[in-house]
Amino acid sequence: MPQVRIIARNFMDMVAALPAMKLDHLYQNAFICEAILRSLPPLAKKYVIQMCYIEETIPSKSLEEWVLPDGLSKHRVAIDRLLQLRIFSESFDRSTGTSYRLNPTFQENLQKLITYGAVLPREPMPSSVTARLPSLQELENYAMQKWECFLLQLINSAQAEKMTNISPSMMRIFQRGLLTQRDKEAPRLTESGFQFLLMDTNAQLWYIIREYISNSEEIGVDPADLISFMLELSFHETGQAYNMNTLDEIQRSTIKDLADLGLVKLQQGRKESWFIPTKLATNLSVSLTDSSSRKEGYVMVETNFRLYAYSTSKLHSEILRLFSRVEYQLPNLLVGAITKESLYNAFENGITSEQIISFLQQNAHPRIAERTPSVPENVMDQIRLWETDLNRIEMTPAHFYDEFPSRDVFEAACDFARESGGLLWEDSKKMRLVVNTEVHLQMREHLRRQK
Amino acid sequence: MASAPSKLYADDVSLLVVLLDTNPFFWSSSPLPFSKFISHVLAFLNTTLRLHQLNQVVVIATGYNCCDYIYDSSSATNQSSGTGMMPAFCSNLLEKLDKFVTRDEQLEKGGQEGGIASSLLSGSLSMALCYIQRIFRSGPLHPHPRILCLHGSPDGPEQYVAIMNAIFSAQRSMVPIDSCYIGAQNSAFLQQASYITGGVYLKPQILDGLFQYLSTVYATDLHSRGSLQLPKSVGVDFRASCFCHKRTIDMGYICSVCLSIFCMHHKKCSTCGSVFGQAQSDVASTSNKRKTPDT
Amino acid sequence: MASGQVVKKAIYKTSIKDPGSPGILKMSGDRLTFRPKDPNPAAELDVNFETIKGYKNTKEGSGKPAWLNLTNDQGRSYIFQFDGGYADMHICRDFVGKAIAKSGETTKAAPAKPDVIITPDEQINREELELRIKLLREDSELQKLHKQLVIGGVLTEAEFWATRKKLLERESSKKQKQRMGFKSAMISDIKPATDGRTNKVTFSLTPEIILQIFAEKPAVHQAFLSFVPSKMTEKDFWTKYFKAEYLHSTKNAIAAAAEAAEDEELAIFLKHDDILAKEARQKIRRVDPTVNMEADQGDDYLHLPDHGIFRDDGKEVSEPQYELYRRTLAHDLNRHAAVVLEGKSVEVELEDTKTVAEALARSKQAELANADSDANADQEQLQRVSRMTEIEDLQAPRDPPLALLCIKDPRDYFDSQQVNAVKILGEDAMGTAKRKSAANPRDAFGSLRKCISEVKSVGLRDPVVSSKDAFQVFNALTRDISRTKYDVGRNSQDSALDMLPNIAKEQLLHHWASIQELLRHFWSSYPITTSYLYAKVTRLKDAMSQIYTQLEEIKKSVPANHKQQVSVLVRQMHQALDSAFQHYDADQQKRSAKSSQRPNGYV
Amino acid sequence: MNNGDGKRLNGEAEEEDEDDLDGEGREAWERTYTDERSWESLQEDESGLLCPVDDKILHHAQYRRRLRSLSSTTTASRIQKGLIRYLYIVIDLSKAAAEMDFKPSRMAVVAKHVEAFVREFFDQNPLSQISLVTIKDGVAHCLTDLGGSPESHVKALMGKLESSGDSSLQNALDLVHGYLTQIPSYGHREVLILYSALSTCDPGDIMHTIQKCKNAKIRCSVIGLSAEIFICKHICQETGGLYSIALDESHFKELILEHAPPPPAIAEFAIASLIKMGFPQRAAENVISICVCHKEAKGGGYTCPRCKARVCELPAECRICGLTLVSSPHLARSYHHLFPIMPFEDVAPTQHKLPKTCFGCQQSLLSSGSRTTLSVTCPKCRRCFCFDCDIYIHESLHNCPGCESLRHSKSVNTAEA
Repeated sequence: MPQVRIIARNFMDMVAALPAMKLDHLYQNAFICEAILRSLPPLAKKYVIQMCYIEETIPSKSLEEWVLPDGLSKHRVAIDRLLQLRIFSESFDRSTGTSYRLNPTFQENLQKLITYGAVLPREPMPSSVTARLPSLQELENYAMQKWECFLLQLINSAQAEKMTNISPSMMRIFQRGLLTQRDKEAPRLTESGFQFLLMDTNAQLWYIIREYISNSEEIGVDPADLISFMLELSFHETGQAYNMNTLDEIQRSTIKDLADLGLVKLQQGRKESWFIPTKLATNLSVSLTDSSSRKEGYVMVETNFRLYAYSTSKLHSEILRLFSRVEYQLPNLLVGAITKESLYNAFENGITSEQIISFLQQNAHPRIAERTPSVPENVMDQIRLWETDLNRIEMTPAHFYDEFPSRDVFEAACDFARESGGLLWEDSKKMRLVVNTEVHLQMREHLRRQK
Repeated sequence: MASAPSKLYADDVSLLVVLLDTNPFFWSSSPLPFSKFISHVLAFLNTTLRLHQLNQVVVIATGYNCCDYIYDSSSATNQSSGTGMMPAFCSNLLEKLDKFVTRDEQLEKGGQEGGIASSLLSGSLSMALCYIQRIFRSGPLHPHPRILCLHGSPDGPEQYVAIMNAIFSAQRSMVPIDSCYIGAQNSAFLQQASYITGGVYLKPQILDGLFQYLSTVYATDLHSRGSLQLPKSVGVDFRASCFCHKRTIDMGYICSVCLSIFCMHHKKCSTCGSVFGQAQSDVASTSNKRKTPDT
Repeated sequence: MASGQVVKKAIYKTSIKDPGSPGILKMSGDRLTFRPKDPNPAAELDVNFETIKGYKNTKEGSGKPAWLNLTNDQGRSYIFQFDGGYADMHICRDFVGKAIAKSGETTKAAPAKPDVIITPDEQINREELELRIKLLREDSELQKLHKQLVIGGVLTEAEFWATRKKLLERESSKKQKQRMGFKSAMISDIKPATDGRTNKVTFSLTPEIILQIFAEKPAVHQAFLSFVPSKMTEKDFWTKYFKAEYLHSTKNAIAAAAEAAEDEELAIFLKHDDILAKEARQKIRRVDPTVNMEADQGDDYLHLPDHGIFRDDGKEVSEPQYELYRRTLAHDLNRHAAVVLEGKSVEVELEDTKTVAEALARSKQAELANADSDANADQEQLQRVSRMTEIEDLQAPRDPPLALLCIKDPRDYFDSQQVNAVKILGEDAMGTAKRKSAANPRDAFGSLRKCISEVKSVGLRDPVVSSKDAFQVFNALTRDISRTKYDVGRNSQDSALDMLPNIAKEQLLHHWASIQELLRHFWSSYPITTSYLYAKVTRLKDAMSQIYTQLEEIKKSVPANHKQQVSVLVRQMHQALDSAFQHYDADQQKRSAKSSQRPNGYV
Repeated sequence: MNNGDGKRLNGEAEEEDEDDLDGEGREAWERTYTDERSWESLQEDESGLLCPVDDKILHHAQYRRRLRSLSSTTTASRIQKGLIRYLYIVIDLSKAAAEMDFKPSRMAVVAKHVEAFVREFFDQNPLSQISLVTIKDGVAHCLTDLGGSPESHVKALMGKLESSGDSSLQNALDLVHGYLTQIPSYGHREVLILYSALSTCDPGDIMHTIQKCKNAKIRCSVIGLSAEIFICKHICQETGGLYSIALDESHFKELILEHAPPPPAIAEFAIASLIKMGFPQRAAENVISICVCHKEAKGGGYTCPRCKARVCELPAECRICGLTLVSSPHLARSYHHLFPIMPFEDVAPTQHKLPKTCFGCQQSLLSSGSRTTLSVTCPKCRRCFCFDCDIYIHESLHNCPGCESLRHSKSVNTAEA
């Protein structure tokens, strides 16, 4: 279904998509190596590790020896991935068949990583300079709230409020895909925009970052640099302050943009200014698989279509409003109901039933999260049914005739309509019929001729 | 709730509990010097942590007089940046280890008999299992735990029952016990442990390649083990040997009270001192004449 | 061997005590005859097997002389003591067995398999035979086995079936042997089925119910015995009875009284049951003295408002002369409870009322008989009752003492493992020899700490492993893996049998089955305590020794491509047989050694 | 109607819940909550926010469990246990078993937990055997013969789940007695009756049967699902068994699981004797042979050392020569019954010299916020443990990490062991 899903999967695909030159260039950076390593599928990780210190080439046969019959597909995926990322270089010779070897730069960096650990290009600033840094908790809240307010921006803008404090560069990103701004009227969310709202945070994050990068590409910034910078950023320690001066021009501007999203927190000291990476930033290099990405949920759905959301966040309530009717709102509890109407306008916004359901499941309150299904079947079914309802009725433009002078005229008309395959409905008693528009003209002709 | 920390889990996120044998009497006589050994191990731990930012490593020292946790990546703070000499966590691990060894020495009462004394494997094993239980309790989403015994000391007979208990408990909660034995002769304990819990038992031949062993075999996360063939632990011979002459038997007499094994019929159980009724052999046969196998 | 005749010298007794009269027992075809040595008409015997229903015989080694005890359909029994000892007895017994079976089949014209010979040893009854035959018919494999072993004379019928008790039971369990207790549902709950129009009501009776009625209402029982059929037919007995019941259910004591006045039989049902009353009085004597039986107005809650039992409501006529005709639910309940508790004591199959009544009567007699006979039992029951009714808080906790356990040294448990675990790994001898540890504690700990600090200062070695080592290790491991893989790959999970051609498979399985059977008997007959077992074992041994050759044939017969597998399978069977023979020989030697002084190996 | 004055709405919401509750005809979704009425434990913090329900309940449950394990272990300090048990589980399938007071029905619940029990049982007593018996229409049937494989029992039981008629303790006991008298003397004979009915309809005097069982050294235990019945209690007292009544499903589960660990051996019953057993070796994968269990020619499996017959798994009794076949781990599984660990003692949270973390799992023992986390300590090694560890240690691990990780305490251990 929604294209958004597919592209937002993982940030690493993007890296993989880079041209060979750039990749090799990237591998100069230990952090990228680590990030890449993390992003690999489990088997691939193992292969890399076990070849980390081997300089000879390993015949593919000896790798396959280890693979159990039902692991073969996984094995191939892993190998392909490694080749695609140029971590493995393939070579072939008569005797041993194809054999692999680790990309030397990558290998070297990896070894360094293992024996010496990773060293950041910049040291965290001494606490003497930075008076008091926000605690991790504060920082997290900050990031959360930042991110949410950014999402709110999206929604509200859809509700025809003017965009506040989002930098134009960010704005431009939304323009790509999420929002459509026709001249004059206020920007409104596109379908993918709505879907975007229902994705989990990391997917959203990656989506934005991708957009950001490809966007900056247009301005003429080398995406490779950006990527490496962001990955590097993701390894900075959350809560530590890093001096802005250590950044170059582009990076600084990037940091500013990222600050809008809450990936970093900017602070201004007496003379220096510094940035503090938040959890969101570290998530950039997170490898993600389907079973993964779980937040503590907050939604409970009951078989009577009631929906309780234990949450204080404005965003959550907004998102829930996308497809449910909110009945009460307590300080930290929101009681709503999923109704036909509420769902219909969700569907109109291009949100699919599956997305809604998966959203409900992903955000199920821990109390019911362990139940299966976390969302009652009847609710799920009903949601799907209502969606299909929409597709059930089809409209055909048509014309309605009545007050025929005589029955035989009526009969004739019917026959004519039938022959021309345009007869939709007839009532011989009252002498009425409905024909669809194509036939309308000929029909008129026909009737004229009758006169 | 709203401000709950978002945790992400991939299938291959794993909790690795490493039981580090720090029995000084063993190391002082081991061909592989402890310094080498530890650097191999540290490197391995580091890689494990690097593989997934949610991977978790816990190290428990199996001492001669006591056992204790010496590293827990989940509680440890700064992990990212290193001092440049070695990965950050290593230094404080070594710190702890040093303290531990000192404490271990203080507890030493001396008077250890000839031959290399065993270290307290049963203790560290039990602790590891407790820790893993805690992880299980932590909720539906937890890393997949496994135990890795890096052991060298010979088995301590007096620990047998305890270790067996631990093994079965591990088996019940499906925690594989990998064991990498660097001692002189194979360890019956660890063989059984790995065999019963479905872990891997290895006795590295090339000790300098230890890291390679670790990274090739023991680095494999539980998820990938489904699709990989790991070294089969040597089929353990499950025949028992009798208490009286210590010879391996394939048929013997079991004391119904204390389950001790004898190769011939005794009047009185040497282990629990209970006196036996008449020889069970004929009772058995008559009983199975009555008890009738259905064909 | 089914036909032909048997002639043995034997002593014929009419009862166990009877010294009996020596003579010739001759069995032939369908009858058995006995001619005493000294002409004694009383001892003359000529019985048709038709009439013989079953028989017992003294167990071998039981020390008793060899007796065969035939019982005929009148329950009369002929006992023969054989001079030839058990050997003769067995022969005759088998003969009789077959004869009975035959006659049984002929009489019951059941299409029994001709080759089924039934020679049971304990009391044997018809349906068991039926069962066996049935089993054989259903299970072709079993039948093959049976043909080969029993008809082949390797096993006696009895032995063959002894190992299959379970099978038999499972079959026979369909008709269950346990007796059911009384239903806890009350008979008074049998509601009359009324057809709306007429005020005629119909009660439906089953022997079950009748029995219950009799049990609960001795008076009715009495009445039945005395009236039916002499005074009235069973039918109108019951109609009367239910009429009475009906009156009760209407709770109209006056009406009841009226009815009773004009019909004295009816009266019996309506009046209080005096037999019950008597029993009640007896019971009261038995009751645990600690229980307070005194009751006064204060205890009578029945008349308090909203007490009592719903079913007894309605106009409580309290005129004394009607008192006789009132029966409260309380009575019924108590009586019913009593009957249910003392359980059902009638063995007869419930078919018709008469028998039921008589049976019940008989059992009643019996009860009475032993009731007054064992007053002491009565006494101890009394004690039990009193103990049971004791207030539990006052009872001392009666947990029996527990057996104590003292384990001397848990180390032993380990040794039971370690020894071999180490051994099997082909340890080199010097490996197991404990290497003397270098140093005293201080140095040991010292050196360890030195290592640590060294690492701390220097950091990890770089590279951790040399590429050479790494590569070497990796290859070593890979080689290891591929080896194990090869092994695993070799054994396919599906049964190797299915790959064999059918005939070979059939044969194999059959032989295997028979071997199993033989072995089972072989092993189960150890240790050999009686000459009988000894004989059996020898028989089995011979039978087994024949199988070897057969196995060889199979091996030859199979096509070359399967030879290997088959030979493997066959080898397994050989091993099994061999082990049996070894055991046999070992046992032989023991026994000969033991019995050198005694004439033959066993008593 | 959305965001208004929080407090008022709050009140409203609760009223709402109220009448949901009182509404007689319960909706499906209501019923899902009636068992744990989550809203009753709803709490507000000072600012009127609904705060998450804390798991006190859970803690109490654990505590109860713990006490139970205590009481069971204190007596069991150093006494013989019935390590080789022959247990008949008698399941009452009289019409009372169809009662719906346990959801969905008594027998369903019983069946469910019997399954769990059977598995647990074989895990704890690898050398023991179980057989299932059902009572129906006043008659007892033997559902499965004594055997060592959980699957077969479970399957048989699940097949046979319909109820009818009265139930008869006497018939059941007679049947079982008949079977149990056949088993060798070293086996501990036990009956576990899961009794739904409130009455027993017996063909004769049950007292005699009880005496018979007592003489045959059969230990009868009863778990009642309805109410306490005199006769059951009597049976248990006479034969030294346990009698307990299940309050609800979870309680029933606990009760039945209490029977998994081997019972203490009663002095007069306990006959020590030597049992002949075989320790077969696993055959190589490529040596195929026809196994006695399913007549299939397979590699692997174990070969009886006496008669060379092939069985597929252990423990088992050789079908040919009747030799009991086990592997040494099977024996080892039972060892912990011989060396039970001491129950731990409570530590008053007030004591200040408490260590910060649980020795076992490193969990913090500091009282977090309102709830004071309780902790316990091992009487021998004086280590402190958190609650969860305590339970785990006593119910699954069976040895104390503290004692195990101290050399000298160990020497003490072996000395007095």
